[in-house]
Formats: sequence, C-alpha cells, structure tokens
Amino acid sequence: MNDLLRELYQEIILDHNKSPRNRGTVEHPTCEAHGHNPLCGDQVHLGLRVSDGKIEDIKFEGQGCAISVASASLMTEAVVGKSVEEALVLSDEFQSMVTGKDLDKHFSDELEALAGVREFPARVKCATLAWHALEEALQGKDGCQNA
Amino acid sequence: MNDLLRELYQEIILDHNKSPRNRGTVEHPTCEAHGHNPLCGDQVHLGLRVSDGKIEDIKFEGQGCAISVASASLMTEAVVGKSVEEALVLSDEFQSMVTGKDLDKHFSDELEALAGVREFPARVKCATLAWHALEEALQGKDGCQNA
Amino acid sequence: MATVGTQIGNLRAEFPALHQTVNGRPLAYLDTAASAQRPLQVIEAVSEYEKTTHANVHRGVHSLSQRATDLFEEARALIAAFLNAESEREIVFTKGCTEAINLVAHSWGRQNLQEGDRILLSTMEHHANIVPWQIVAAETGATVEPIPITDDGDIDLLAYQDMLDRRVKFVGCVHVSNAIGTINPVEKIVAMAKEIGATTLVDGAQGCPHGLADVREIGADFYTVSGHKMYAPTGVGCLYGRYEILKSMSPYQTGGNMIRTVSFSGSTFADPPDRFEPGTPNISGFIGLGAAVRFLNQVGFESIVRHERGLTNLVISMLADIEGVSIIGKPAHRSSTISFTMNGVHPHDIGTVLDSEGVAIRAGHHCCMPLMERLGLPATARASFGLYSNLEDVEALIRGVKKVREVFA
Amino acid sequence: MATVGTQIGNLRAEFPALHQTVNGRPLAYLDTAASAQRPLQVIEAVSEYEKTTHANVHRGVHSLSQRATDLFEEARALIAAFLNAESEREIVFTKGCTEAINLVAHSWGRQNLQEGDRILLSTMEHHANIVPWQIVAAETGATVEPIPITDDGDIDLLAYQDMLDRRVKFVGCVHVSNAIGTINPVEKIVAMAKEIGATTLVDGAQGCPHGLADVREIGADFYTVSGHKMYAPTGVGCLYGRYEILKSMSPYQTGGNMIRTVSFSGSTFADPPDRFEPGTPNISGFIGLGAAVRFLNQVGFESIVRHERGLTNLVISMLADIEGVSIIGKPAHRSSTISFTMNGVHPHDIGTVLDSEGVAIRAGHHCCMPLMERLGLPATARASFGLYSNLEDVEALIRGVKKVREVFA
Ligand SMILES: Cc1ncc(COP(=O)(O)O)c(C=O)c1O
Ligand SMILES: Cc1ncc(COP(=O)(O)O)c(C=O)c1O
Repeated sequence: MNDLLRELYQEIILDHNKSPRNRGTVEHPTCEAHGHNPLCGDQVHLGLRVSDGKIEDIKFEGQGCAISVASASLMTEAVVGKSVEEALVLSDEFQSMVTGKDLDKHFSDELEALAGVREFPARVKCATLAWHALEEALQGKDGCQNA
Repeated sequence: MNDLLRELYQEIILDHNKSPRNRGTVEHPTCEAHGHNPLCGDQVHLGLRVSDGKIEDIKFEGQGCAISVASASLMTEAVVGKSVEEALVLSDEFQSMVTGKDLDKHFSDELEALAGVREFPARVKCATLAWHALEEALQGKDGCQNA
Repeated sequence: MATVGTQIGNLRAEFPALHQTVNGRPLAYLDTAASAQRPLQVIEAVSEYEKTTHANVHRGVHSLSQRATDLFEEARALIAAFLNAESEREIVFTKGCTEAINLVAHSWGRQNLQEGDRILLSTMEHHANIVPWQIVAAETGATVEPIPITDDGDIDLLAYQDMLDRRVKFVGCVHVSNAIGTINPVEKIVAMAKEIGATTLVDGAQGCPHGLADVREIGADFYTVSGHKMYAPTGVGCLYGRYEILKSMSPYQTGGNMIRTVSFSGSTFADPPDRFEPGTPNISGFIGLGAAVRFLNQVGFESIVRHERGLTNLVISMLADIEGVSIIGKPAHRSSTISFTMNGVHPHDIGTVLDSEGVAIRAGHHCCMPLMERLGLPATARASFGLYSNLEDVEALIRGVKKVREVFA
Repeated sequence: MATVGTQIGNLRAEFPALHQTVNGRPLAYLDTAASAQRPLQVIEAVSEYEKTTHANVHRGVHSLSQRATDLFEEARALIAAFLNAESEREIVFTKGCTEAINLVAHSWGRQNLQEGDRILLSTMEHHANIVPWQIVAAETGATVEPIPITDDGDIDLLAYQDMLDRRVKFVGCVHVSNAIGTINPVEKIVAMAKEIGATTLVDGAQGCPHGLADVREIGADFYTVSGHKMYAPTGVGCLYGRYEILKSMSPYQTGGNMIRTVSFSGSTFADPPDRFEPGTPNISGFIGLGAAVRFLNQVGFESIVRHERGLTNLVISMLADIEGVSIIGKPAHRSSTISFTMNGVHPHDIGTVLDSEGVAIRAGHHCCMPLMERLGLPATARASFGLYSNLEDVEALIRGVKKVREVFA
C-alpha cells in the first residue's frame, strides 16, 4: 500500500467505518438535517438534542463510503457535549484542514486522522458531508440555533 | 483574372446579368413558381403560359447574383417554345452539367456558358435556382403538367 | 489466455493517453464506458483541421468555408453509413446523446403526447432517457412508467408485453446498459412497441462503440449517439430519426442556419436536418467523429468484439474467484462493462484504492438511480473495457481488488 | 500607415491556418466575425489534453477524472474572470451563443412571460436572438417588437425610450452587430430597461473578441458568449447569468449530472450552473476556451483594439475611394467589421471574385434578415478583421475589389 493511501485509510478510519459510534436515532431531537452527495449517493441523516445551547445528544444514520461513515462517526464524538458555537468553530476548522486551507492547526488524534483526505480531492466531499449536515442542523431555517 | 474565374464570368453571363431577357410578368400565366435560396437570399419568381403542352411564354422576376440572374435569363430563352417534356429533360441535363455529373453532353453555347460553375461548388445553387423553379412550376401541385 | 490480449493489442500504441503512469503505476484505464480515449487519428484529424481548414460552414462563398463544409458533411455521411441509415438527411448533429434525447422529448413529445398517454422506459435507463420524459409528461399530462427488469438484469419481456396497450405512445430503451452491461434485445422491444403503434427510441450511447448500431435492423424511429463513447471528441453526438418523422417535427433550438426566412412578423424553417441545427456547429468535433468512424471501420467490429468479449469473460471469472466480490447482474448478453461490489467495502473506497494502483474505474450510481434502487444498491464499482484494453489492465484490476481486500481486511 | 500593421503583427505566426495559399494567392482571411482562426496555444491545449488527461469529468474518483475536472473548472474560472462575473457559478457552459439564448428564452421566458407582455429586440439582432423569442412569444402570448435603428445603423434611443412601458418584460440587444459592426451602447440600453423593471440580455458573441465584455459594467441579467468567435474551438460558448436569476430558473435540457435525485416518481435538480449542464460536456472544447482566454489576456485588449481599429479605419477610407463602393452604416462606434456593396454587382459575385484572389469574405444576409430588410438590401459583402489581420490583408482586399470592378466593368 502506498503512503498516501495509508494516510487516508488509517486504523482509526477503518475502525470507525466498521463500528461507527453514535449510529442510530436521538430521542426527542430538537433539530435534524439531511446530507446528500448526488454524485455518489452518500447519505447522512443527523439528529441532535440541543439544550441550553449545548449539544446533549447527537446520532447519525445513513450509508456511504468509509470516509463519510468514519467522518460522521468521528464528528458526533467530537461535538457531543460541546456548545453550538464551539461545534460551529470546530466545523470550520475541520473543513479548513481537509480542504488544505489550513495546514498548521492541529486537532485531536481522531479528527486529525482525516487529514489524509487532502491528497484525494475527489474524496473531500465525503469527509465534509456530515459536517455540512451539522451546520445545517445548527443554523438552517429548521435548525436550533436558539434552542 | 485567373482562368477559372474567366470560365465562370463569361461574356454571355455578364451580358445576361446586365440585360436579362424575359424579365417581367407573363399575361394570363397558367403556372407559376417561386425559388428561394435561404443561404444567400436569392429569389426568383417564374410565370409561364403553357398551352397544348407547350411553353408559349415564360418570364421571371427576382434578384440575385450574376449567376442566378443570367441562369434564369438563359433558361427562359432555352425553354420558350419547347414542350413541357422537352423542358424537363433539358432541366435534368443542365443540372447534370453544372453539378459535374455529366461532363460529355453538350449544349447550346448559351447554356454551356454556365459550365464554369462546376468549379465553384458554392455557386452551383445559384445556377440551378431558376431551373428548380421551372420544374416546380411544371410538376408541382400548383403546376400545369396537364395544362 | 495469452491470445486474448494480443489480437488487436498493437492498436494500443495509437492511444497516447494510455501510456502514462498514475500514482507511480502504469495506467490501467477501465473507464471507457464513461468516456473512451481517442486514437491519434482522431486527435490529428481535429488539429489538422484547425491548422489548415477552419472556417464557418454552410454560409460562405470562399474556398476555406467550402472545404470546411465538405469535411463536415463527409462526417455526416460517414456516421449515416455507420448507423446504416437510409440517408444523411436522417442524421441530426447534436452535442451529445443527452441533447439528442432532449430534442426528441421536446419536439416529438410535446407535439404528440397528451393527457392519459403512457410513456414506457426500462428500469435500467440512464437519467438522460428518463428526466426529459418526466418533463414532457408533466407538460402534457402523459405518465412515465418503468418497464421492470429481472434479477439477472434483463428487461422482463413478459411484464413488458403486459404493459403494452393502445395508450402506450412511446417506448424508450437503452441499447446497452452503461451501468451493468446488459445488451438489450432492442429489435424485439421495438417490434413489440410497433405492434401497438408506439413511437420508439433506442439510446445507443453504449451500443455504437461495440458495433451494434444498425438502425434499419433495430427498426426504431429514433436512435441516439454519443461521440465520446465511440473514440470521438467530447461535444458531439447525433440523433438518427426516420426522415418522415423528423420532417413532421417542429424545431427544437432556433437561430441561424435552421431558418428559411426571418422577419419580425414571423419566421419559416428549413428541412431536416438543418431544421434542428441552429448556430455554428462543433465543426472540428464532428470532423473528429468522422475520423473515429473511419478508425472503427478500419479496425473492424468483428475483432473489436472478439477482443472485448475475451477480456470481459476473463475478468468475470477472475473476479468471481475473489472472496467477497459480487458481480452485478447476469444478463443474457453482456457488453464489456462489469459492475461489482465487495462485502463491507463501499464502491468509492474500491475506486480510491484502485486508483492508488493506477487502475481507473468508476464508482457510483452511473446516472442510473432507479436501477440502483431496483438492485437495492447505493452504488457499484464499474470496470469497462475498450478495444485498447489488454491483459495488463486485467491483471492490474485483479491485483487492485485484492489490495482492497487487504486494506479493508 | 506602416505602423498600423506591425503593432502585434508577430502574433500572426501563432495562427497556422493563415499561412497558406488559396487559389494560388496568399490567404487573406477576412471572415473572422464568422469564425476566428485559433492560435497554436489553443490547438495544442486541446490536443495535449486529449493525449494526456482525457476522462469524463465530475463523476470519477480516479486521478485522470480529477485532473480533467480541474482543467475544466479552471476554464470556467478563466471565462468568469474574463467576463468580470462575480463568481464561476454565474457561468453556464453551452455549445454556443445560440444555445445560451435558447436556454434563457426557454427557461426564463416560459416561466416569466405571459399574455400581453412585450419583448423588445433591436432590429439588428442576429436570428439567434430573434427566433427563440418568437417561439416563446407564441407559447406565452407575449409579443416581439423591433427596436428601430437609424439610417446610420445605430439603435434609435429616442424611439426605444418611447417604446418602454410597464408591459415590456424583456429587452434583448446585440452588443456588436455581426452584420454592420455597430457597437451598441448596451450599458445605456440595459439601464433604460431596468428602470421599467425589464429583464435584459446582451448577445455578446461579437463583443467578447474585442474586449468589451464586462458584465458588471454592462449590468445585464444575461450575457451570451460564442467561443469560436474569440479564438477558441467550435462547440463551446457560455451563458453568464446573475446568480439570483439563474437560481430562480427551472432546468432547460435534462439528464445526468444536473440532478440531485432521480426516481420514476420524480426527480430533483442541482443548483446552477450544474442545473443547466446535463450530459458529458465538451471538455476539450472548454479547455480550449480557457486557453483562448489566456491567450487574449497575454496579448492584451489594448493593443488588439488599437490594431483592429487602425486597420478598420484604413479599409474604410480606401474602400470609399473606389468608384461604386458603398459602406453600409456609419455607426457612432464600430468594431472591425465592415459591410459594403458595389453598384451593379451582387455581393455573392464580389465574394467569388475575391476568393479567386485568395481573399475570404462573407456575402449574404449574415443571419440578420430583418436588418437587411430595414436597409433595403438583399445582402452585403462583409470583411471582418481580427487581431492577426495585417496590411497585406487590407491590400489584398482593395486589389480584389478593384478586380471585381474590372470583371463587372
Ligand atoms: C451577433 C451574433 N449572435 C449570435 C451568433 C450565434 O453564435 P453561435 O453560432 O456561436 O451559436 C453569432 C454568430 O453567428 C453572432 O454573430
Ligand atoms: C446509456 C447512456 N445514455 C446516455 C448517456 C449520455 O451521453 P452524453 O453524456 O454523451 O450526453 C450516456 C453516457 O453518460 C450513457 O451511457
């Protein structure tokens, strides 16, 4: 396996793909969003319970490639317990990382595992799908910014 | 002037262009037809008086380049007095000549003057416009085959 | 096995794009169904035209324009003969297969369909032969209905027979499925539709590159062609239409060249094919299409098909030997396109791992979402072979698939 | 006079098609308004792409497809910057200017026009900006009305002002007349239309090659581009549309790539520009368009325009000196296109005689029949100059016109 590929499919990614965390549905969600990549058919459905501006619970369902599933799984782990504002900042920073806009900023080992996607422009959208859905859930017109 | 051009714009052609014969309208026409080349805007309107299967009178109006005007003028001279059948045969033969399908057949000096058009594929339609109109007048649904 | 790859293998030298490394490995281009590479003959016909002959066609008295027009119309004659059409007048040049179908849906469809009419399309159609009919159905009140397919990936002819009644006004069917490789019995499908008086269109995008496109044998009213799938440049295609039916249709796009007269009080239109070709055409592209037809005629479809079939059979048997690989569909007749999936690995990940090995395949729904839904799959991995494919390509694919297994062990 | 032709004369070497003899004479290509010749830079960008990078765009995970997509989208960015658009999303790739106008007439027109609405088009429009509006008018009950022009060949702004009322929903105007060379004051025409809330389209086919295409300065909702008139290959063009207006429009042609989801129960569509780009695009052609923009940027419009203007003024003064020659129109601003007639000689015959001298001009109605009718002419002879034209071309033209006089003495 060449190096770039090893960077992309790190153990953490493969693990989260095989055993995604927070897969399922949230009870009494306060906001939801659906992400869809029409080019490849990847889908992600997010449910959140936000209370007092804090993400109390978040779960996802959907299907997709290893990158999109692992990214959704890692995202839910990264934002649960965080405030809406913190989650949005993190989303921004994450997207800067995978699109290669910000090469310096460092993340937790888990999120950093997705940095390898930079070298695979065709796969960046897979990595950002769940994060876009997160933003929509938190900010969209059906979102819960003020929940 | 190069040779091909001299072949195209022979004295006869230039003369018929300047002073077209049979220009005008036929009294009591028995059939008419209109020819039009949408690419260049050339127009020819033919009026004929056919009686006992013979072209008694034929006149044309319209505008166009030297080739189309001369061809219309020469055509009227060539077919007046002829039977409908003779005129249609002549039309066939003329078209074979200018499209280069028949290089052997010879015509009256006048009609032969248009042979030069063979070397100018873009101009063949100019030379055949009046002849197409003639065929339409004699055969078309508004024609006078049985007049 | 050694003979399979060598039959027409020397042609490979004619395709410059194949001779490169990708991610450090020799390119194995197995995405020919998406777009074929072009032979030098085509590339050079285009650049030669640009360097020596270019001018606008049809409207010029000058020599360059006349030469350009001659080359352009020669391309039309070549493709007419390639399709075994009765005359060049039956060939309308379009920018691709998608546009050809849109033309028919718009011009023929809006003129001929009405409330209650039924449009039948196979479940395995490409979006290009579905969405335009949905649009025209919404405008006219007609309905669009899928013709079922079997689990093997063939059109269910019995079910199709049952659907046919006098309200069926149009039947559209893909000649060869771009997603799973099925070669459909389009002569039969067309004949059945004709019995009830329906108009028919065969989407020939994937039929042309494999020598299947004989419009008189097929008998459809319309047959649509995509240039870039048959080794010609992008941006060209054509619509074959029976002359009588083309003649009955009103214009689609309008503008210069397709008119007889224009005035602010009204305009009149030229006969087909001009009627459907407004504006400056893709002159160099169509000259490239003509060159592609010449190239295919020189090579000959007999050896192309024999070669592609050999490679395809080989790949299917080798893939079937790999644990966890499923080949999608088992159609009665298959072209050189193979869709497959792997247990526990998404097709996108297959595509990425293969790419890292220099193997270019496609992963996704292949613009056939209804088919994917019918198959219960979000996506497949698809390897497709062309006349230039060889044994090294096959070996690289198999090696790559084993690598996928390793990565996702 | 000597300086006129030499300013950017060394560029001529870049255009291979110019270096040939026609009928034994060096070619003087004065038909650039019909279609420009391409510089090597463009021809080679296309063949290089074909030889090294070709793959279908947008839909592939493999490297070749990614590289092709990058080049393709880079072309979009280049043309967006060329037009001074706010974003690449405002650029819809089409097969030409004609298709761009058809798209607007079909999608915007059918959605927004109704019985009694007025569509105003200048009398000097190309058929491409007339016939599509006649079609949509017939479908919606709107009317199409010509904006008068003056005897000099300018748009009659006073008459235009008088026509404007609240029922005017659309105003279309050619930026530069392909027939007589008028440069129209499109900023003013658009501003006047905006005052009454009309939507506006400027046909920029002949504006782009002369550096006039600044969509923000012009302010129109739509601006249409023809690639082959600006030194790019045939088969490409684009529609600029303000993003908000594009976003409000329903699809035109439909098929793959422009969708979000497709099922037999219904389909949903992508955002612009994808929404309007179904099927495989003319990838190599758009890469050629990008290369043409690069080339034009390198040369710079300041020197192009100075050069063309010098030649044009020279030709006008030299033609005017020849007995029996009339130059058509005397517009306030003129590009490098000159229409003329000769007493007693039909333009077609002028074209043929000039061609025998190696001089390529156009003769006919230039797809502007209503303008010809207004001018009371069946046709004109048209010489048009490009950035590569030179003094030899001018001399050949003048010599040729004198030869016409001789032949038709
Ligand atoms: C002013 C004008 N508009 C529209 C067109 C049509 O452009 P195209 O042939 O590229 O579609 C042309 C070119 O013929 C033109 O000169
Ligand atoms: C079966 C089929 N139909 C239609 C199309 C559309 O062809 P194009 O992209 O050339 O318009 C394709 C190619 O994508 C295809 O494979």
